[in-house]
Amino acid sequence: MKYAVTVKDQTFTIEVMPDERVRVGDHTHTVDLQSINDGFLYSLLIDNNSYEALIEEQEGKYQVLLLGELYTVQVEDALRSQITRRRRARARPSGRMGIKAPMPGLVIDVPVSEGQEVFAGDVLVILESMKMENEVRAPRDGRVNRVQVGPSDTVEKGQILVVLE
Amino acid sequence: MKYAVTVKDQTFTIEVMPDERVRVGDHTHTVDLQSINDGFLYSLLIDNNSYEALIEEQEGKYQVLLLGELYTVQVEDALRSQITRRRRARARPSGRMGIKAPMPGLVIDVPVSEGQEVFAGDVLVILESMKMENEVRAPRDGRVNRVQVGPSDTVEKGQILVVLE
Amino acid sequence: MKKVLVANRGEIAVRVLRACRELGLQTVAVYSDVDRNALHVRYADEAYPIGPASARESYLCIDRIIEAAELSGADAIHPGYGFLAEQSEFAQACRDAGLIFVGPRPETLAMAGDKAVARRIMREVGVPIIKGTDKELSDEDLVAAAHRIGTPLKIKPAAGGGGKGMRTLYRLQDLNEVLSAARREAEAAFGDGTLYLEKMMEDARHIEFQILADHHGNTIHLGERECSIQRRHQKVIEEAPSRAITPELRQRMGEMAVRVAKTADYTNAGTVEFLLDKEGNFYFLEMNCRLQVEHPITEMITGVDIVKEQLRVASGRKLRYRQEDIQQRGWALECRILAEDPYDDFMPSTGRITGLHEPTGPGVRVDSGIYEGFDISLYYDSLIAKLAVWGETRGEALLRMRRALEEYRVMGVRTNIPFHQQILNDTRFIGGQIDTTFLESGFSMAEEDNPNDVEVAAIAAVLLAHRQRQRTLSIIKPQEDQSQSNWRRRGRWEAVRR
Amino acid sequence: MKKVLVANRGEIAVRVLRACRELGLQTVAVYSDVDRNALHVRYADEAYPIGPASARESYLCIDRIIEAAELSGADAIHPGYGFLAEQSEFAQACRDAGLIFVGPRPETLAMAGDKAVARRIMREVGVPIIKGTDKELSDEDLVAAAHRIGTPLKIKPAAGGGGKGMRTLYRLQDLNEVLSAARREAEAAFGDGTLYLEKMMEDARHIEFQILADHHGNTIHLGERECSIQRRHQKVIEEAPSRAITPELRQRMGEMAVRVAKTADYTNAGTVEFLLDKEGNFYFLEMNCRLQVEHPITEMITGVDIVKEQLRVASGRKLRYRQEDIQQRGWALECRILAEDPYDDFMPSTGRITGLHEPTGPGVRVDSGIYEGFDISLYYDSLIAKLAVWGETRGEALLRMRRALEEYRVMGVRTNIPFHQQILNDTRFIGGQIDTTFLESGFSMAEEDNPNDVEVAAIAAVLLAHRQRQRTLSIIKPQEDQSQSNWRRRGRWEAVRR
Repeated sequence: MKYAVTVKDQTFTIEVMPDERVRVGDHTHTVDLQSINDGFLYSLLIDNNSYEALIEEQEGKYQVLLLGELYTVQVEDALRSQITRRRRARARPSGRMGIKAPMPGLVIDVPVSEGQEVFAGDVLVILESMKMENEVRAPRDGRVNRVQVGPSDTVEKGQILVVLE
Repeated sequence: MKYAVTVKDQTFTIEVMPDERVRVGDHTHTVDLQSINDGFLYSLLIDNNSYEALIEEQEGKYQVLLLGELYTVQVEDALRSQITRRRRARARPSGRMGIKAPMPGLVIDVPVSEGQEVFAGDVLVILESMKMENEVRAPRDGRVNRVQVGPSDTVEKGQILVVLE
Repeated sequence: MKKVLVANRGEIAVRVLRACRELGLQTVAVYSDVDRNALHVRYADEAYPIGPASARESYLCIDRIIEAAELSGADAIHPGYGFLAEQSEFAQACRDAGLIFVGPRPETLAMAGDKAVARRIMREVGVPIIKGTDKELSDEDLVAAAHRIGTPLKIKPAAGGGGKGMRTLYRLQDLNEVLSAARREAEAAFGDGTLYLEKMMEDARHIEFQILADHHGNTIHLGERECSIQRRHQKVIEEAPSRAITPELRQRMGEMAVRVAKTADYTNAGTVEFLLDKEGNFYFLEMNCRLQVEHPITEMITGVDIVKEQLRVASGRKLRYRQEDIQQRGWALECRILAEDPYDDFMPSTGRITGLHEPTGPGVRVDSGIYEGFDISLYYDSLIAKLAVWGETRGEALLRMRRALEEYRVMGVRTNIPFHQQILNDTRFIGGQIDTTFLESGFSMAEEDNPNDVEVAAIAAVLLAHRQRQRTLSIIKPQEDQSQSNWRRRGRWEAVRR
Repeated sequence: MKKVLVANRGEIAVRVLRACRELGLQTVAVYSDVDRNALHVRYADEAYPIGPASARESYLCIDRIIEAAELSGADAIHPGYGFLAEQSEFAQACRDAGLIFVGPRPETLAMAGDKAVARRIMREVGVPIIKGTDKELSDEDLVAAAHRIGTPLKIKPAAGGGGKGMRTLYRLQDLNEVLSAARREAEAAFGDGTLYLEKMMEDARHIEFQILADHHGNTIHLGERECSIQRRHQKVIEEAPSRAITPELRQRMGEMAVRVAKTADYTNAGTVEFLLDKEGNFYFLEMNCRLQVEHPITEMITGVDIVKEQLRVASGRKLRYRQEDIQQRGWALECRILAEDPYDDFMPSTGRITGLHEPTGPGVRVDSGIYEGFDISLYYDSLIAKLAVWGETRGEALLRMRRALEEYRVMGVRTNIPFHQQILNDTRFIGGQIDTTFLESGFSMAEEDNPNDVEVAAIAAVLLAHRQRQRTLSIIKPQEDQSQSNWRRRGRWEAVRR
């Protein structure tokens, strides 16, 4: 089974072979990946080198925390990867944009109102979480289309707070 | 719901009431039992006193490890408990007795053979576990009816090694 | 003193409970609704609910805490740090209720607690201070003062501590916005929006001295801590001793710290914070009238259990140490472990701890408020644990800290452990060339990667992806569905149990 | 020295790996088939499989370990304790392969390793020894010697250490049975069935001195450890210093320990064991030519990292300390945490660790070889962790140990933690009135219970039973079945993955 594996701007072609081996480019390695305690923690031996990694899957990508560094790894079937890439190129951001809560928290203030013009960097919402205030700012210029939260609301991470257009 | 609860030679009648309270004798207590991490560990508040207990169920009894002491607790429906007690009184040990492995281990030696007369305290089997030798001895006088293991067998805890008659 | 109520939560509540237990004192915890299963409730002899999750309605409620103390028959209250620790009203309420407050007198808290007033008083007795304001001022007066002092300057809450609510101002035109944000945050965190200004010193180190004082006029210091590694005015890594402090300077600064404490008529444990410039001049910043987050590193190099000494002193005993008994040995470092994502702009991270493996072994101390299965909520501070190490030398301590950080595994929430690892690999940090701007000037999460590690990460991900795909294709599809519905059912069961 | 292979497993392998890492040395683990996921494999930079679970076919296989060292390019081997640590053949094999053996020379091991021979040599240089035999004897000669020495007496394996394979003989008529059992166990544990006899001293304390020696003729001691709390000749609790040792006696015994080491031409870390009688007379027992299980308590009171010093000395460096540099500070205690059931005659307990919460906080050190999810197998020693504490005084250390034991939670296997808790509550132990018969004479797991605790246990059990019954009656019946079959399915999946 061959995969196209992308980490940052590097892409590897990795073949997973049936007998606990992988081929990366011209090199073949003996590998052994063991789950520790059925969690996100894995012990990985590659040719007798011992590594430990926390691996989480998020939106189809793998977040690999290894030796204090976080790698975002995308794994695709080697054949399909080209098609996917083409499809992705077609997708474009629309004019309307939902501003999401970057963390769970309590809304302290929403210093904008619907219809208001805002500029990139303007504060849209002030969220309190873990006793710290955090300002959610406009990522680009635009107009506030909808304000979906108000002071003292509790919001989840990823919840849409304000819609810009 | 009333229960007859036996710890060592003491029996309590405990009523579990629907509103997080229990009545023990004449006293009513507010209680709150919370499982910690879905394991055997429980946090228990009794009238604001905080306890932590490891509770394991074994053969219908509860092993409660509390403040460094192990309590074996038997819980019975208060009505049924009398019947059970009567029934238990009727049960008697039969003449034949299976000697069980007190722990998992490797059989090092079985210094008795079938048909042999043994006395209480005689060594029946020598088991090695965690690098220590452990002697399994006859709990009473008798004759070896069957030897079910031999040297270098691996045995599980509770497995019958030798049958006495 | 027989029974102590700990008016706090998290790692510091656990720290204080441990000290009480080791002194044979009975312990009482208080908890908000979301903290029923928190470690401090589990470790205490008794536990009393004091309200909903919001700290304003629980851990900041003086009445409820005093009530819990009375219900339990506690005769003393230890406030930990944060929450009510430095509120003179709380110390006064304890006194009124006949309870020992494990901390300074209410009068001391009232004086030292207003950092602006404290600046004035210290200046008057000859303690050097930084240019700034030293009394409560209206926004208008603050604006005028800011123009007089000039940028860059620091805007600080008078009632603050722990770096909360501090802001740095580089451009005077941002002043109004920054003032109102700082006031709001100070109000939220300390219930007091008073602010003061201080000229920002560049290239300076944050050096603080640990003080112990009894009710018999004895005041000593336990040497310094270096806390220059700060992010958004929050200390991130602390060490003791400091590379910048010679024995001669230690003696001078220590004497000044003792003078500050005596001027404030200080009792119990406290900390005097200074800024130290490159020329060896030092300036009083503020007095922290409580146990400090980073007290463990002082304990590790002096052998003094500061929390136990707090309890002894509060019960009226004399200090067990004279100044000359305090001997430093070796070097200690502390990393604050925070539930925040260093790869996503240090956003707070909440959720259930699904896996936890804390480092242990020689020279390692963990003060933790969490356990596997505990839920990190958004209601409280993101500090979930403190990792401290001791070594014979700074070099040994650094290497040991790296080793311990490598062993640390927290699953379920993101932590700043990788951030610590990168700081500990920074050559300036290793060389001890640090000041309070260290993290803001020229330090960032590494972009450069070891090519071998990139390949390892790729192999790890591909093996997991391959395994998941195999599972989906064959046997395991039904299993996964099952386990999900199982979760849902467990959720329902939890709801029923409550 | 750049890369070190650790020829061991469990907590001691982890301990050595940590020291290597803190010195910047690369590390190599070796593992048997059941140890693929063990902590030492996870913590090492490299890991090599060396055979099946049985130690005889893996951790005791000199060839396989040397081969792993060669494959990995390691230039040194640290043997830990147990397994091959004191086998001169192994040290010789390392030397032949051009590898540094982190321990004494093979010649020293050959001499000191035969405890009977060592007794004779030490007697000859004026070291006091206990009446007994001092060379290899046939069973016949041993029987004759036993009659000459008289009971009670100890039967010890000449190649032994750590109390393994020792027996006490009270009646001469049991001699044959005990001899053959002791020989078999010695053979199994050390690959050598040679035995020797020693008159048993009653009311004596087990006192041992930690030695460090370099290749430049420098030999020092780090003071004593008191290891009198033993069960079946296995140390259970150790402390340092000993209440029985005055500074004057410490100096005399320390000098004698250094003489023993010098007589044996000793290098690296080692321990000289003595028995100390009530009159202050002491007798050489044996020399342990390796890192000792209980080395952490010496590290805690002296600040010396013994394992790092072992590695430095082995690489040819001079000792970093002179005798006068060694200063003791405070008191340390260690409890050995064993996977055995104190409520079932200390039967070994095996299985998966389903939950683990290790104590932390001030003055607490845990050296652990386990983690949540790890399987404790029957193949190796039952020592799963060591809990050590430090206090300014013995009293503080005792109270801290109690506190730490209360916090310790191990689920899935039974441990001897309750046994430790009861020893720490024993008034004789608290008073320091201990000797090597402490656990055998008059100490037993408590039968008396606090009536309140009995009621709490009853309430805990009834609440759980009630909850289970409610669940069975209503919603949860299908859930339970589900979760069981889920487990079974997971078992199958595990099988597929391999």
